[in-house]
Amino acid sequence: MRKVLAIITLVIILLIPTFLFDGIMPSIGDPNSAPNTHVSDYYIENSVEMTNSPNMVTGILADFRGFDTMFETTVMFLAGLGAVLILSNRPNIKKRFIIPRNYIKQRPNIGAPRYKTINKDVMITLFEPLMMIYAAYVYFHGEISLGGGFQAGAVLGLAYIIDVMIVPGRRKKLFALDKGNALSIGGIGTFIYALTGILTMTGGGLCLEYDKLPFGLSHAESHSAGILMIELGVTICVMATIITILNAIMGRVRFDDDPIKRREDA
Amino acid sequence: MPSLFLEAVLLLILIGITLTIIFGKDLLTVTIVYCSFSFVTMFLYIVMGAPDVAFTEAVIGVVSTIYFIMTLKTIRRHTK
Amino acid sequence: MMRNLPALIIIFPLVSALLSVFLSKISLYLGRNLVITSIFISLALSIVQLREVIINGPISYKFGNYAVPYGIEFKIDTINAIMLVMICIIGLLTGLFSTNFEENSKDRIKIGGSHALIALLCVGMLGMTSTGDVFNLYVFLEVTSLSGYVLIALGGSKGVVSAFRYLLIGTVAATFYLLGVAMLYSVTGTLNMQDMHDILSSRANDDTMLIAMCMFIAAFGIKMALFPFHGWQPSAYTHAQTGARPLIAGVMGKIPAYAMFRYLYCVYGTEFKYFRYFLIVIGALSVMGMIYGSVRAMAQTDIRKMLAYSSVAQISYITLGFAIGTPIAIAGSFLHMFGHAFMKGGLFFASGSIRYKYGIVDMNDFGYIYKKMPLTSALLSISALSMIGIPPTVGFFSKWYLALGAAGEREYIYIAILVISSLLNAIYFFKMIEKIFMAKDRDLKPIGRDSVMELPWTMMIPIVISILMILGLGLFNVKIINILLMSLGGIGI
Amino acid sequence: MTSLETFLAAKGIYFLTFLLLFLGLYGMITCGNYMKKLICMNIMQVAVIFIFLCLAQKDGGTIPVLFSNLRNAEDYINPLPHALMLTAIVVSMGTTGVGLALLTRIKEKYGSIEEDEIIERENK
Repeated sequence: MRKVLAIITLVIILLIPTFLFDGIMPSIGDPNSAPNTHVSDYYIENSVEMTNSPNMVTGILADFRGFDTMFETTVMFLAGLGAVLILSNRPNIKKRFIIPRNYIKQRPNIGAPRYKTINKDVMITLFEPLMMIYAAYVYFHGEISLGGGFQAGAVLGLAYIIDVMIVPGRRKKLFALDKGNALSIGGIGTFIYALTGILTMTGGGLCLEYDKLPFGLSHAESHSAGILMIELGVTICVMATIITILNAIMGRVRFDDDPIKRREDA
Repeated sequence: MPSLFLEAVLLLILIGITLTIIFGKDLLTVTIVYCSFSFVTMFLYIVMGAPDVAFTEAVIGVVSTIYFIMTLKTIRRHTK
Repeated sequence: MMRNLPALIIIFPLVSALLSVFLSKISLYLGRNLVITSIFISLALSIVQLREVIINGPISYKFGNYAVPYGIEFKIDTINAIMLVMICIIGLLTGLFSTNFEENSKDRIKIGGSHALIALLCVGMLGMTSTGDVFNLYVFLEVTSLSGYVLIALGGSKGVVSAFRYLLIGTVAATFYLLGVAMLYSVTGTLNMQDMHDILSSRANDDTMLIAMCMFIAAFGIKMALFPFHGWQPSAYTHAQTGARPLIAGVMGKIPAYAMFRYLYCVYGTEFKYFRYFLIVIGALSVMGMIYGSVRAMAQTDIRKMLAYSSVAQISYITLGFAIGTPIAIAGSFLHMFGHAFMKGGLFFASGSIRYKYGIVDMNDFGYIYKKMPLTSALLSISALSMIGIPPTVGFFSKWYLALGAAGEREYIYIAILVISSLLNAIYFFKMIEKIFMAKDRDLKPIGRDSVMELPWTMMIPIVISILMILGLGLFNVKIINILLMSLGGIGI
Repeated sequence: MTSLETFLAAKGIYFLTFLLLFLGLYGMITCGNYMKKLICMNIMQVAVIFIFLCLAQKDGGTIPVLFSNLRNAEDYINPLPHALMLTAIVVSMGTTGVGLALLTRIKEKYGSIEEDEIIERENK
């Protein structure tokens, strides 16, 4: 029964795109289609002068539609907060349907890893600074070429993940963040973004109107300063959120080489 | 525009990957195949002329694959 | 300050929510108190803004001072100004109410974090209400839904499963919404609602608009739990976190309804070729939802589940008003929106208080509760009477205006369904009232917490204000309808 | 332009993209495993991103980063959908994170992430 239903659904789903969505979208690559003319032309012709950012995508993302990005960052913070809160309480061990077995007695002692051809610690110490420098490059260079706050934050988060995951608990960490601290940092990162909006309002402008930043800068400088400020907020928030979600999920995972104490409280 | 052929080919690869994911039984395989899905997606973004989006997708693909594999450690690997 | 009102209303709760976790690390209740204060400030600001809008007409706020189709615009008319006030009041009351459910917990992240979630839910809803940009609406929709998922998941193990199901189906809704936006963008090339309306009315492209509207109805139908899309709703409302349930059940479903109204009447407009068919479809869905929700609610004994199914029926009243399409019916459905926010919020405040004091949720145990908790049972009975539609309360007047509108359009079947649904409401709400006043005394023992009053003051305030608002909205209904009609004329209905 | 290219530009690419989207939807409906449902949800979101990026393409346009010798509107492809889709990608990642956290909790309580087993144990 279930299989028949599944096949019927598959057929319907294959038929929908052929009939329903036939010929309702404009031809791809047509320079005169509606999305390529109305607002797009204005952005291409004016965004570089108005936002002082040669990368038009960053100009739109951080300046014209900066308010969207503020809440995109909030969504990231919210995801971290949600993951931490959901995983902050465990179900009562007696009320579980399948009580997890204690694997300690069954597991043979593996001892030290057998593969010793590559010294992983050296590789890590080589990689991490490079990744961080690259993240800084992506952050500062975001308006000129590709990249921006989000990518920089994600690369920083990845550096942390590599640091934590390859040799867990054996080496002194690059920077240790538990999930509570990481969450606070994420909140502060998004707060920097919101603060930029508040600063422009205290300067007498509308929200996120970078011309009115109260630093006494010229038009081009103030836009660059505003974009850098919000990108800083995005970088911090994204980095902290990636670390938060990782920590929240990793708190529940039992690794093969964990110390015994951590398994028993699970 | 020759890039349309490339787009079509990449989309066909993506559809194949999606079918593998839907009918796969081993969750670890599914996750790794999903990682390759986001890799092909990144190429498709570049072909479509959106390098910014491709950069983001490259980073996100790695991060979400790591999350999926971490979650997989708590979850039984085989599906029904 | 006055210029920036629309942005400030959103930024205050946002900032407090962002700092809440950090401040909770410094002092246990600092973050929580900051959140409640900031929602209070927002409430004050939104009342000022409502006055401003009534006197000076609609406000258009441009972020970054960019001209209209290029930047993001907030558009405030009298309808969403009143809705902002409603969201802030319920948010504030919920913030106060939920302080009682974490007394024993000393987990700092949890205390700061769960209030941050309430503030972020308010932020998302405030943004969805006031924005005039279709993509901005999507971002706020995601903020709302994500905080909703987490608040539902915090209600225990059953809550986790229903939150996961809601997450899956909610993401499908968001994806459909984005697909609809892509279609509209492909024919207009803009994202601003007003600009989109101008271009759509000059450049007819009916097929694309038709399919995009189907997408929007599916998306917002899922989010507001309209009849065939309501599958996630009953278990989610039942198992949500007790403190946050009034906000989730009272307001969260109504904001997508308002967004659908914006799409129907502000973006598409009555001159759209298939407009009448959409009204008929929405009307049919509403009629089915009203009957189905009421019938299912009659079968429940758990008060939370009964209220959740009754929400399916009540949200259909709102969409029924949109489907009738005359100004008086639409104003009536907005009045029902505000009224129902306080009725359903009030019922959940009351059921949460009973659960807080005696730990019970089954209606069969409610015997003699009116002697032990007089104010709470007063709220329960007044909200129940309002749900049925007994005259001095707001429920009667909103149904009255809906029926007036239906009579004006000669849609007599809608009037018949309204009457039938009210009778069904009467059946299950009188069952509840009977259980409160006439069932056997069960000798309930308060669980743990002794207090001089019936309840702590943070729970009394929401209960008293809910009673006052239900009666007040009923007594001043003409004023509110007039304020609503001011803007409906501007939209062009 | 050959006829195949015209076909691809007018219908072919959209057809494949919508197929991907509805395959994702199909997976969400039929897969019994919650993890696979989550992955199919991601696939759906990616398909919508493709549709937006299809709208942004322009014949003869280059990527929207300023080159000093190009100044006209027709020289660059439309940057607006790119900015929108960056936001959409981030949102989808946030949803995935919350979904995985929920999945971990479900596994701890019910000992399984298969839908039928969970429904069976939920009603116990």
